[in-house]
Amino acid sequence: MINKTVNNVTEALEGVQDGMTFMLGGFGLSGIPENSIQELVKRNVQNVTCISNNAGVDDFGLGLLLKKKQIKKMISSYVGENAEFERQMLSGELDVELIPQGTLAERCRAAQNGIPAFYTPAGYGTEVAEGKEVRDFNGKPHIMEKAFEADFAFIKAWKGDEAGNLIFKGTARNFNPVMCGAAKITVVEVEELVKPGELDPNFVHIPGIFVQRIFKGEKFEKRIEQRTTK
Amino acid sequence: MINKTVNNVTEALEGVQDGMTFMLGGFGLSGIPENSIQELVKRNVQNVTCISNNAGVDDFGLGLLLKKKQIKKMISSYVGENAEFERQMLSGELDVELIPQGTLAERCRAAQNGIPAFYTPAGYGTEVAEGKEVRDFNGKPHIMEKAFEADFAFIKAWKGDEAGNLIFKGTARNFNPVMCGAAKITVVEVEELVKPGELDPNFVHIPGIFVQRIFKGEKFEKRIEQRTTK
Amino acid sequence: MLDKNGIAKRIAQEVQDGFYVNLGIGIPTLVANYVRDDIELEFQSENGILGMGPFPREEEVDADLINAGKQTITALPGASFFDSSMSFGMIRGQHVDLTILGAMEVAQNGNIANWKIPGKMVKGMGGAMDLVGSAKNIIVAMMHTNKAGDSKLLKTCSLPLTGVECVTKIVTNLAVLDIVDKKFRLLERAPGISVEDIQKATEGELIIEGDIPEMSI
Amino acid sequence: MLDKNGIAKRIAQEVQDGFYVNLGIGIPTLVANYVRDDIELEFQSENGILGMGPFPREEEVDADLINAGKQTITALPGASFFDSSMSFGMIRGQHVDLTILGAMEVAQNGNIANWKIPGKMVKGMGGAMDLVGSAKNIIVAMMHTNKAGDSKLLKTCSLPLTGVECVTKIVTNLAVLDIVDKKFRLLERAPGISVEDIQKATEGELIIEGDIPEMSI
Repeated sequence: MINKTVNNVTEALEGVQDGMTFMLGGFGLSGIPENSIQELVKRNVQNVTCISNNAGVDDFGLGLLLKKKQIKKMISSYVGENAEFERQMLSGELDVELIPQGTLAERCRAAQNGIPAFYTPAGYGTEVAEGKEVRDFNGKPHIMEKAFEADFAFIKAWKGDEAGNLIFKGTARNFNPVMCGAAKITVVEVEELVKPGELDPNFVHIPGIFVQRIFKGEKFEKRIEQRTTK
Repeated sequence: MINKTVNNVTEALEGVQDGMTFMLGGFGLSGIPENSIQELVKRNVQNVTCISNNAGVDDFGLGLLLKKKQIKKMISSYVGENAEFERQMLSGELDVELIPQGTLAERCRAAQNGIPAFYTPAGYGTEVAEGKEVRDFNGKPHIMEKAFEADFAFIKAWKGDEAGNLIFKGTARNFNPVMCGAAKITVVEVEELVKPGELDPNFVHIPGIFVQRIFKGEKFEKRIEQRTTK
Repeated sequence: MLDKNGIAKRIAQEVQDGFYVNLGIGIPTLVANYVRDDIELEFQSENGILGMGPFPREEEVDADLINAGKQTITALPGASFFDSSMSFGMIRGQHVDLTILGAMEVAQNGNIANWKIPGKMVKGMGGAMDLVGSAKNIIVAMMHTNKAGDSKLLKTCSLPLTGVECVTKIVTNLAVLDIVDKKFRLLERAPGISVEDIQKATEGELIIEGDIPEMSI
Repeated sequence: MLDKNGIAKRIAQEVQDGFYVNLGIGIPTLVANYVRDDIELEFQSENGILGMGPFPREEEVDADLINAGKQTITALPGASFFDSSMSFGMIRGQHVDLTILGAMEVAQNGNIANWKIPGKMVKGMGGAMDLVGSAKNIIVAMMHTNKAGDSKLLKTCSLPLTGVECVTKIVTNLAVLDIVDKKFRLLERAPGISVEDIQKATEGELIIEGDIPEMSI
């Protein structure tokens, strides 16, 4: 067994530098790497590019980095929940690349799996296809999309073991599994860190080979964006 | 909940015809759809193309179809365990397309996920690349591979529920999950068929949306090819 | 004239037995409330759940269980969770039978625009481009005209496109239409709405063949 | 001269702390027996397990738990099972640190042939083309010559290729070699084997720089 544990978020983020490209798991505020984000704020890394489906809200998630203007470029599919984001984008302070959600997921998965490029129908005939190769398959036009390249992936899992094996919970899974191993270094924060052998090998969502560093997150706020009840 | 259960293997294979293309899960004899294979033998469907990592052994698995000369073409990565196979291939009775195992898996997964084509380095500079597009990504040559097309996928899972949700066991998982939903009709045989709600939704390997028909297999021999002990 | 719930009610009639359905944010979400309960169906939410159930009771609320609109939800028996890659595999691979989504504009050739107003509103396309790029069966739920009274059923879209020649059917507060030969074909009128009302509110070419029945909802 | 176990023993020295290792069928499988037990490593078997353990006791045998050679195995604590797509994702995505496999021929430019003898033997490439197409670190374990006494280290491969310019290191019954400037470079001699013996058994160009030490195993 190869031990992937680090003691805390500070150790986990060693090597993080200005100008790097990060992947961050989560959908909305669900399943975001809260502890790593806070450490990024604390370290005040500058000019970073973030690949993340959403951009948090004004005072939580990636919104915290936006507020401090640490982000140079966002690569996302939907950023509607964040007013500061929209302001920075419309004013030109922030470079934004909006791409279809499925393409975002698949470009992560391609990076994880050593697939340099693939074809998808999503975005054909739209702005998204501009400058991209278009090719017909089965009589239908598709566009070529490439694997992402990133320096760090910041992941939130529910449980993990010391070997880096991960289990996610409910819809907090989302982009987290496909970003593991899609960057040079994958950093995972978990709610519960267990010994090897405590997770059923048949129900591991992401094997430890895709993970470089794992730690137990100090605190998870798990903020809910739209508390909706019957 | 959409109920996918059929009563037995006969119902499950309704619509199977001569000349069709089948996908069959399994690696070696582990995780093969034993009941569906026996039904294919019984129905004596002819001139079929089989996409399956291996070709069984002389008297079990796909070897049973080979012996009866029901197979026109095999698409596999490794067929070394089957003498009758090698005989039919070398004599030209059987058309064989050998492709790298990872490419085989990814071409299934591409079909499942609506990706018509992708690039892989596997097979570059070899027979496998003949007639295929070669393109450099990150300074390294890759070849373009396309999604498979198939009429039926025959799958073996460990447990399944009436909604078609599946759980596989150990290394009997192999090609089974990536073939689900990769053919027009996916037929699954399970060792244990349970009511919806009995499988933890967090640990379902394949959601029922990828499955059209599910049934409890009558008998599973689970033959071992290389019984190796300490 | 229909209100939002009326539109949802009419669309619910399009849901068939055995359908996997993806509901967009807004009016589409309401469709779930009106589907006949004698048919089998499952709702997919593209953030990673199949078999989505109703909103939770207060004590059931779980931050790790939300839908694509970021609302807290529940999971029904037979549900499953999965990652974003598999979720869009279901969509791209045409395993989802019906997609219902909103739009700012629909053109008579089936083009749709619903993600961006240049210089004004840029929220992003989310999963919409994947959905309209692959789905075989796309129903648009929207008001027939915008707040300024301008038609949203156009000859050509003026806003940046989400997808091309993809919309199958449109259900608005005034009418049900489908797309034939790159024109809107009027199928049903909303209660109390005349063919002329619909003609007036439709900028794109409108095919009107024979008697147009009033919808029954 | 080394026997198969000797070759495996020597290769075991190449395994570093923290390595994920894929072992091919034959001699490579034996490597697992000789790795120092003070280093952390995990074996991947491409049919779908990470953290592969030793062969089972008779009562532990499970038909649903085999390795790529179809042998029954066990899983160590911290193991995981996965499907073939993810398994080759690990390989193609260069997450596996070291690949050890057998060969029929290796050429001095790093080409390898190990899957087919036209008209005679066609078992298929299995996962070998994926492995050699992506792995950063490929060690070939084989006899220096074939049964007829012909060299397997060639100027160019005569058999259909498995991969091009990919082999990093070769460990045979006679020597350890790596590949530099499209030539074989002799690194170590097997016990009792002279440089001349190796030269004679090597058809490809051989770089011999300075004193060639005898390997210590």
